[in-house]
Amino acid sequence: MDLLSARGVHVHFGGLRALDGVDLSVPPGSIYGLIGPNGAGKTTLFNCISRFQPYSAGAIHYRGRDLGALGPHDAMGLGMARTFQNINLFRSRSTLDNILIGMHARLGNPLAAMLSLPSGRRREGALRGRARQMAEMFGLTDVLDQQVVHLPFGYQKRVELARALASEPTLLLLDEPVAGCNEEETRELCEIVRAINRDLNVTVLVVEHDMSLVRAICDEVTVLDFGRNIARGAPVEILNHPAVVEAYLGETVAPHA
Amino acid sequence: MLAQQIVSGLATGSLYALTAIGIVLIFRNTRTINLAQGDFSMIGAFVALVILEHSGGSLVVATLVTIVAVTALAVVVERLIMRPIEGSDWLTLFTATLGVFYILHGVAGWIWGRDTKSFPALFSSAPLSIGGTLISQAHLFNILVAAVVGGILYLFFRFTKPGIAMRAITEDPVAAQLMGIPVRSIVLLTWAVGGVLAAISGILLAPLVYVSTQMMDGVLVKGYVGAVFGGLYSLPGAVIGSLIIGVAENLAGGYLGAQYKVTIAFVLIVLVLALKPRGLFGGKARREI
Amino acid sequence: MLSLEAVEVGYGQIKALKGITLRVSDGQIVALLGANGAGKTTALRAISGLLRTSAGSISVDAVRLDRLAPEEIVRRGVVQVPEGRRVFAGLSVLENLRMGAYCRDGSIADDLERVYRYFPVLGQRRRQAGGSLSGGEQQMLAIGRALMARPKVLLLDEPSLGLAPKLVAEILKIIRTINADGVTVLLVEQNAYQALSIAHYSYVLRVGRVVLEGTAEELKDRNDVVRSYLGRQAAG
Amino acid sequence: MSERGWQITLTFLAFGALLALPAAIPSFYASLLAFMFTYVIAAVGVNLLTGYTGLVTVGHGGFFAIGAYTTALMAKHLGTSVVPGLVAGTVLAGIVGFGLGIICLRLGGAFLAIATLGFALAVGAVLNNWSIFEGREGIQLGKNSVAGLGIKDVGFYYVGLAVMAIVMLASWSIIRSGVGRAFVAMRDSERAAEAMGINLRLYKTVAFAISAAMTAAGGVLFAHHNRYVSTETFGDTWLSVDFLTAVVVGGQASLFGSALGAAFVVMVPYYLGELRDFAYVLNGVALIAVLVFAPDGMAGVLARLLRRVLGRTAREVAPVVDPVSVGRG
Repeated sequence: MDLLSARGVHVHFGGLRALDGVDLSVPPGSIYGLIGPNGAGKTTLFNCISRFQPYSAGAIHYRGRDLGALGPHDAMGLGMARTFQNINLFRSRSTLDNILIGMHARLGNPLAAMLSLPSGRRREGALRGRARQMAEMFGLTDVLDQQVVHLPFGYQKRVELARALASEPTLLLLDEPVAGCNEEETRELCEIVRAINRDLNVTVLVVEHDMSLVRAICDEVTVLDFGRNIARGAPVEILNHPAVVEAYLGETVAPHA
Repeated sequence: MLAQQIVSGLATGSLYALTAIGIVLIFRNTRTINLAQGDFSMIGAFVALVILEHSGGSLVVATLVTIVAVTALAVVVERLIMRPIEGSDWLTLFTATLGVFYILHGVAGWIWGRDTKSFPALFSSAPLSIGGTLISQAHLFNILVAAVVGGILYLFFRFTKPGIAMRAITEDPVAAQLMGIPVRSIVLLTWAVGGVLAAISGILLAPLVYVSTQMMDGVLVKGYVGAVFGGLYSLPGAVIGSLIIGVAENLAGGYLGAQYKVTIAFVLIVLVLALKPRGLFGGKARREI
Repeated sequence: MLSLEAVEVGYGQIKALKGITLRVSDGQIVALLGANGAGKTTALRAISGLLRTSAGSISVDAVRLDRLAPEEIVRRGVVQVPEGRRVFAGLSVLENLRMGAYCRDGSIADDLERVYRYFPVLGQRRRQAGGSLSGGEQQMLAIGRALMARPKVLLLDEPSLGLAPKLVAEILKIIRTINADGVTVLLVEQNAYQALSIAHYSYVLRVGRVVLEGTAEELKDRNDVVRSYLGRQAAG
Repeated sequence: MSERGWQITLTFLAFGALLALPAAIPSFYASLLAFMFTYVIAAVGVNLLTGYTGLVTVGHGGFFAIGAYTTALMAKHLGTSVVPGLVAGTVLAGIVGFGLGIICLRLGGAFLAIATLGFALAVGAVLNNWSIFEGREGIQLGKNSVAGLGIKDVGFYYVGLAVMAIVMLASWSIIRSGVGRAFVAMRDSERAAEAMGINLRLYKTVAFAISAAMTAAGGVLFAHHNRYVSTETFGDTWLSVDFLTAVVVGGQASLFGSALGAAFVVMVPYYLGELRDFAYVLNGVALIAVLVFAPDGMAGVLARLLRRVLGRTAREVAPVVDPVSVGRG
């Protein structure tokens, strides 16, 4: 069974149909790509899945559960975690704090935490230990106590990934993870995403327009254009699919016709 | 009785509207909640009083001098304090106007003292009877002046180049820049218009509430409530909101008792914000504030 | 002539332009192509003075633009039609057009007439609010508004975005007419083939650098263009 | 010693000094300091909401008043003193704060500021017009006592110090916990906070309630300190404005800053006495100066000074060299 499935999802902004009956199914254990040109609706669908965007028709199921009525903060509790398009860290906080906030779902009794009761302190200790492990995994140990806003770009990217994975999700949603990255950073990120998928057994859904990333890591992709599905398949097939090429580069018109 | 309550409510409301319009104008072009808008009026009232009493000037002279003085004050505040921090987050801008609020309160108290002063009544207290309803001349005059000011503003925003540019900046400051509109100068002009409005409302309020450093504290909040009706954005919304507060206040005071008079503003603000957080007349979606 | 010499622009730690050089000769249509995030919009924003450059120079007819305020740049005849059209939704069509002529004194009647000639629909709807127009009409209004400033160089940012194919063709045709009437055009497009169909010369950006340039004929059949968009090996 | 170590040491030293202080100064000054503590407590409450959670309030004078009038009415009608007043005042304000938080949930930024300003105005109006609150006449409170024992200036100083210590300790504990992290997360980015599983509605209302309760505790002490409440003090929005000023001038998101800021807004007018208007001007100038020159407030300035004294630069750790982004400039 699919880990995540969307059927006939519609979203309208005023008269504009951002999503016009989109389907998606992500098998467990895969790295799945959601691609399409600017304005295709991929970010809208992504936001529907992570519950930041309501939809007017259709259904999205995660592990067989209907997400329709849930809020963004519920998604994390179900085992989903996401990153943001242009890095959205808690800028005034340290690396460690960012990762700890990522573990919010495991906070336990908030009252015990707030009042520093013994049970709260024990749990806080455990969370901190785990956060340090996460930091080590992502090579962030040296910058644990630094305010994230002062960190170099590549570090910030990794803090965001570490923060998302801190909740130990089954599904990781990546929104244009290589936006702003150069080719070397893109390669590095590909490595990290593959390691996350393989070693931590996390299913990954990645929204991307950079095809080199998609080709390098995705097992399967779905292509959207004008809010509809236009193709689905393995990356290599998709990139040669005429409808996809046309969606990206426009119709072939004879020059100076 | 009811008609009288409503008319005097409209008169008060139209004074709130002058403040509300000033708040909305400045907010929608600079994202600044101007806490000093009331103080501009307060300073204006003192200036007018000085001219009238000590310099023996006429009302017309006093009005003109006041308008010039308060407009200059608003321009100075923009250039010296607000411009260096333009583009900051709204809390910084807001807190800066809080600073101006303190400074103007302090300076006014320093120069003119803390006692309330009476302002010569502009009209005799004998009410006029219109269709059997007794209406005070001052109330009528206030409504009239507010209506004229509103009309002039309407024409300004509708037909003059700087007026349309102000609206364009509200809609989309970046597109306005790309069209070659000098955004900074227009923002300065916005503050100046805010100053003119404050001067007029100061002179109109002075005979009603006595002149003191605290004279505008209550009015300012009513101005905010009016502005919120228009989502801090729509001028007609702000005017209608201000009139609603004026009338509601008067009716509550008249029929329910004086203690309800001030509370009604809070009830209205809560209702509007809780039901339509973007204002009753705010309408369409806008960029985040 | 508009020229950019080794222009660099950064947003915080991200360098969006890493030294691009391009030239737009008088009377030409030059297309700036590239996938999303390549730096096309950044280049236009830098030309219009919305973004500060950290290195390099931007000039038009040997006058430096890169330290001028946006309104000064408009006065020197470089006017942008921004991405997403950004018409003033609450202003009428006529008011929108008047704002386009903001930095000019004197009569605008002739200019209005010219815009209505290019876009007759704007003349019919001059009293309507800009926000009530359809997407295609808004694009026409955005172009017409920029023309009111009597530009020497018109910068167009993704004029085809979100428009139906038929409208795209119409807009491109008008751009060609405007160019034929003597306005130099720098056209930013994601829709590569369509832009190439009207451009005299093109540059392709990838991650903040110019990776390819040439005439439309030179670029049209090269796999490099496709590759810079899809990241596909030239062999496929 | 680490910077944190220094912070803790200095905090203990400061409290130690405050404990010993009454022995060294006339009781009159002890009383003045106790008065300042009430403002510090209120400012800590405001800072929790505005500084840490990013919800700007211009209405906390209303909660201060709720605390003060709760204890005043209890004293008048039930003959109670400080401690029962503290319990009742904070609980009541917490409930009202929770309610106001719910009303204001959908409001952000400027709209929230106006709504809270309206709240302060409404509280003032109710106090002015409902006869049980006695308007400008005011309500007298009897002699202060704790557990049946009468206390005078110095005794009250210790009561104030104790309450201030408790409120600060509680704030510290909250801020350091996952709940405090959630507050700051909401301030830094609501979207990202939601994506981390933080329930915005719950945490915002809770922040409102806790903050209101803390500020009310200051109000309770204020009433007992003056042994008199009237709308002369509570009838307008000045208290609310003063608290916000204290937080901004002292330093947002800093407990020490709340103390400094409160000291500023209390002591400057006090020492200027007759020149009260000059104090207003100073407040205004301080606000603008902080915005322009030191956005992290007096606490931030002092922290930088401290670091300089300790001979360290702002960044203790060697600068990070990012292998990936070298050459990005």
